[in-house]
Amino acid sequence: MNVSALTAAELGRRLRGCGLSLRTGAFVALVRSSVPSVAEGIGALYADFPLEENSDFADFHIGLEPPRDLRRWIYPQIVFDFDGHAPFKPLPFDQAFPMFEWGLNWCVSSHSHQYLIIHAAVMEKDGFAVIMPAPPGSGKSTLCAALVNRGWRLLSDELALIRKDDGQAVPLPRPVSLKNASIEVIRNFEPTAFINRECRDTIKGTVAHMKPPRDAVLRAQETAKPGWVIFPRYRKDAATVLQARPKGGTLMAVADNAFNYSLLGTAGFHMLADMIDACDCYDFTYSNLDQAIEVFAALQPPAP
Amino acid sequence: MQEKNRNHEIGMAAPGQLPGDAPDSESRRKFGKAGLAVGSAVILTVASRPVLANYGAMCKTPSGFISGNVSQHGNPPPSQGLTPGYWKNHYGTGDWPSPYKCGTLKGTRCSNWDSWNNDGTRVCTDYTGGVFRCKSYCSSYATYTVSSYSKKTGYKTTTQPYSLMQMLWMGGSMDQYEFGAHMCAALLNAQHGYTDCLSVQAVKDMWNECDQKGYYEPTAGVKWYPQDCVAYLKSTMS
Amino acid sequence: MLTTEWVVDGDAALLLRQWGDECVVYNSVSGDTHLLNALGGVALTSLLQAPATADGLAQRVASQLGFEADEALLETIGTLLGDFERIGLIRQHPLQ
Amino acid sequence: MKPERDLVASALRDPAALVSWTLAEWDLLVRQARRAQLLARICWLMHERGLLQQVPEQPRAHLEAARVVSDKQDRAIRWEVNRIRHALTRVGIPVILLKGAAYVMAELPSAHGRLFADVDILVPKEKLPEVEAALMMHGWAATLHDAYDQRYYRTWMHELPPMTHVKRETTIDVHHAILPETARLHPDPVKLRAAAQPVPGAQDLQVLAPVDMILHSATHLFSDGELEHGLRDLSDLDGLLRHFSAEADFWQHLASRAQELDLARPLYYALRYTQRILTTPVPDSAVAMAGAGRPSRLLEWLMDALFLRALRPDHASCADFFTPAARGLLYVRSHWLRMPPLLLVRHLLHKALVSPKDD
Repeated sequence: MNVSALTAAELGRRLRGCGLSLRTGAFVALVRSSVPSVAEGIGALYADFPLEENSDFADFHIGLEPPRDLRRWIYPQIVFDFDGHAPFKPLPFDQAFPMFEWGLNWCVSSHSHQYLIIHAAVMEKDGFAVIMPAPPGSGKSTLCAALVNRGWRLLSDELALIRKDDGQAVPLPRPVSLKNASIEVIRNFEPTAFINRECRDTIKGTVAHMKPPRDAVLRAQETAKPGWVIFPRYRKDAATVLQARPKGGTLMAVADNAFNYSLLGTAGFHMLADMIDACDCYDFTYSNLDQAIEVFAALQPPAP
Repeated sequence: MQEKNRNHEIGMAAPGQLPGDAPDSESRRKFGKAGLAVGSAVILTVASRPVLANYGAMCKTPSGFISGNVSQHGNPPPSQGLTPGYWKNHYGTGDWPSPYKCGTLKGTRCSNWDSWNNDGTRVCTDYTGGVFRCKSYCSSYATYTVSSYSKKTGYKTTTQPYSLMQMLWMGGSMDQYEFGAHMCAALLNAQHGYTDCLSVQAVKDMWNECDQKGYYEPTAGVKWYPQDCVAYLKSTMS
Repeated sequence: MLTTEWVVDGDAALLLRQWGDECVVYNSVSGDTHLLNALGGVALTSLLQAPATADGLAQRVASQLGFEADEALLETIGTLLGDFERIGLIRQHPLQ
Repeated sequence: MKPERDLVASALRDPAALVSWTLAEWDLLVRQARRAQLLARICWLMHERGLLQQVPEQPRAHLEAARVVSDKQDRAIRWEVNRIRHALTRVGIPVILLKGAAYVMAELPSAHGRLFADVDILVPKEKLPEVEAALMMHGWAATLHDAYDQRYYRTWMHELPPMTHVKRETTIDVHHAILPETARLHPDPVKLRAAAQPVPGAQDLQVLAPVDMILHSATHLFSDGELEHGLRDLSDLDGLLRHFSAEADFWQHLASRAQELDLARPLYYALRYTQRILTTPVPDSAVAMAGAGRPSRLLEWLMDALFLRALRPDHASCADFFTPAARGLLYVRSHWLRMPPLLLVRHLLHKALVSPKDD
């Protein structure tokens, strides 16, 4: 059964009651919240996601509720609850949905060391995955949102999960996070994409989330072989340039963008080095999304 | 030696690309002597991230965690200062933290302490704005003499106070163990807020005690002579 | 006078990967990963094969790369050995 | 009281039984064990028995992930100890490791799957200035900038204010005794140091003698006020007792050493609660020998009520109506044991009024 099978009233009742068992990729999150914007966001953006009926096990037990103190009458806030403890400071109440997204990313990235986890967007075509690690502001999410509307399958817009035993990229399809100007860019680029209500004045500015393509959600158990590592950089009016980059330096840059490379020790080094070895590595500068799509469409799988 | 090497594993992209093998002409070209002298052999380091300190300790904001600086996992960066080499080569407007002034160059290039006018912040507290006490052990950092000759007055020597920037550039026997250079860098680091563990006052105390007694006492009965102070200050610099 | 020989630290289990001129080394004891330049890669591989004095290493490196072991190379090797020691890849070991 | 819901203690008592647990039980166990910092230890116990592959896939992923963290911490502790030895070479005294770092370097079972916050060392009091200066020289710096806190530590505590390494961000606690000078009990640190034993293969590195290690662990656990990881510490004690009790005359030696060091009471508690909670095999004769430390009936009843609650995982599913009060009372008790009443009042007032916590 999918989230879309529930009426808004039933969804709200589950979230307020014993919780909603939401499956995203390899993980099950049990979510509880009485906050309407959380129910609204999940209803709209997670419509195609399967619910784990009759499952007794959840990977993450999550709650989003206002703190129980006097401040709630003056300045309402929201707390992300991870199984009875609050890992973060509260945020303003109307940022509850973004906080759910960020909090769930935190749950995965700090507890799932069965994977090498890289802060990167991952998309797949013909069985090969492109991994786009990049610092904030590089236009990674914008490019990811555009590509997944043009034939690439979304694996994740934030977390590349590389499986230990075979180096495969494991999908974690979730709503794609868009910031500031890129919200409008994607609305114009693909008017049929569903983007939820904007949330202003967050730490990252204005944020909104794009509903992941249905195909990406349905194929969430299909892994892909890393084929390319591409560092995107958006620059106003820049020409579209795809330039090969040396592998050693790429390894260092990816390591720096990984959450748990250091934790994994020698295993992490082998995984990362094997992945880099098997991938073609590039720097990609762009300003025009259509041209970017063309360049990505022309990517050839790496020589074996 | 075989024994020792057992731990080490060598992987390579393809046979023949190992730099230990005879190089092809292309890599020999890249290896031109000029290339050798440039920079450190260690181009870049990705340091092991702390796991002992507060593992699972909570970061302040979820967005800062997930999309901010992943390298720091939301923790404040460790306090690390900059080296004397940095400070002596950064003398643009706003490079030095106020109220310290680096002063001006005599010409266009700097090669030693004498390339600088002494119009920046003075070393010795005997002069307006001066920072450190230079009465005893550190008196050589206070002043230098300039001789001039003119037909009218003959040879004449005047005493000039050193500036912090001049001290940074001293080197050699003028600045044994580079004590002066490191104290100056530590002072600028502290003033800039780069070193949590070392305040401006603590830097001044260290110098002033060295001036008075020839050593600094970090804890009761322990003596740090100038070379020890330098070793300590180096540990606060990246 | 050079009286010490440099050896790869026996405790430091090093993992190396090389792509062309680039060499990435992982020190599993400190947990740090380093990117070395071409000379660094040649020098470390050479030290892994056998310990050497600074002089000896300069000779070996020079002959591998096909140029003279002159003053400038010796100086570069000296700095390089200092850097390697600082990050815990190698240590000094007094020569008998 | 609610029925027993401390699944972690059940798991530690009988790891083999876990293979037949339901997914719902695993769900709760993983959550409790994560809170108690015992997830990696459970992973280790299953691995040791060759049963890990029989754990259902979903909980197994969490066990193995926790193991990754504890393995990394194990390597990090070894590297940290290496750096500490390096820093203290010139001081010329052996470094005595305490608690977690000692378990790791002495290769004791209590190190398996253990999580750490810092490294603790014990040095002679008269060497403190030298040790502190040497650590400063190698990048450690005091983290408490508040003058009151600094003075409080240096005047009343049995350790230097904690120092953190500026580059590695690791913390070291340098102790000169195992209890504060003002505490009710007075174990003599000279006796502890005299009996310390070298770590195999490292002359300048020592750990406390087996019985002293147990007494220190017990003293720490049963005079501490913050017991969020109390069950983890109790499990350490369980591991130490099981490991060392194979030695001849162990229990006799343990009881008499406890008397000698003025630590009979903590030993009594250690034996009582490891037995009650983790079914540690303590012979009746050993309990009898440690009887000198037994409190009055009334006090024992009260301590049972407090410790049997506070030594559960700090998770909602393990708490009853009295749990918060039990934790609160133990916190007050820990300060009561640590300093005379007037000083305690002064300290608590200062903490309450002058330096409220920054969070």
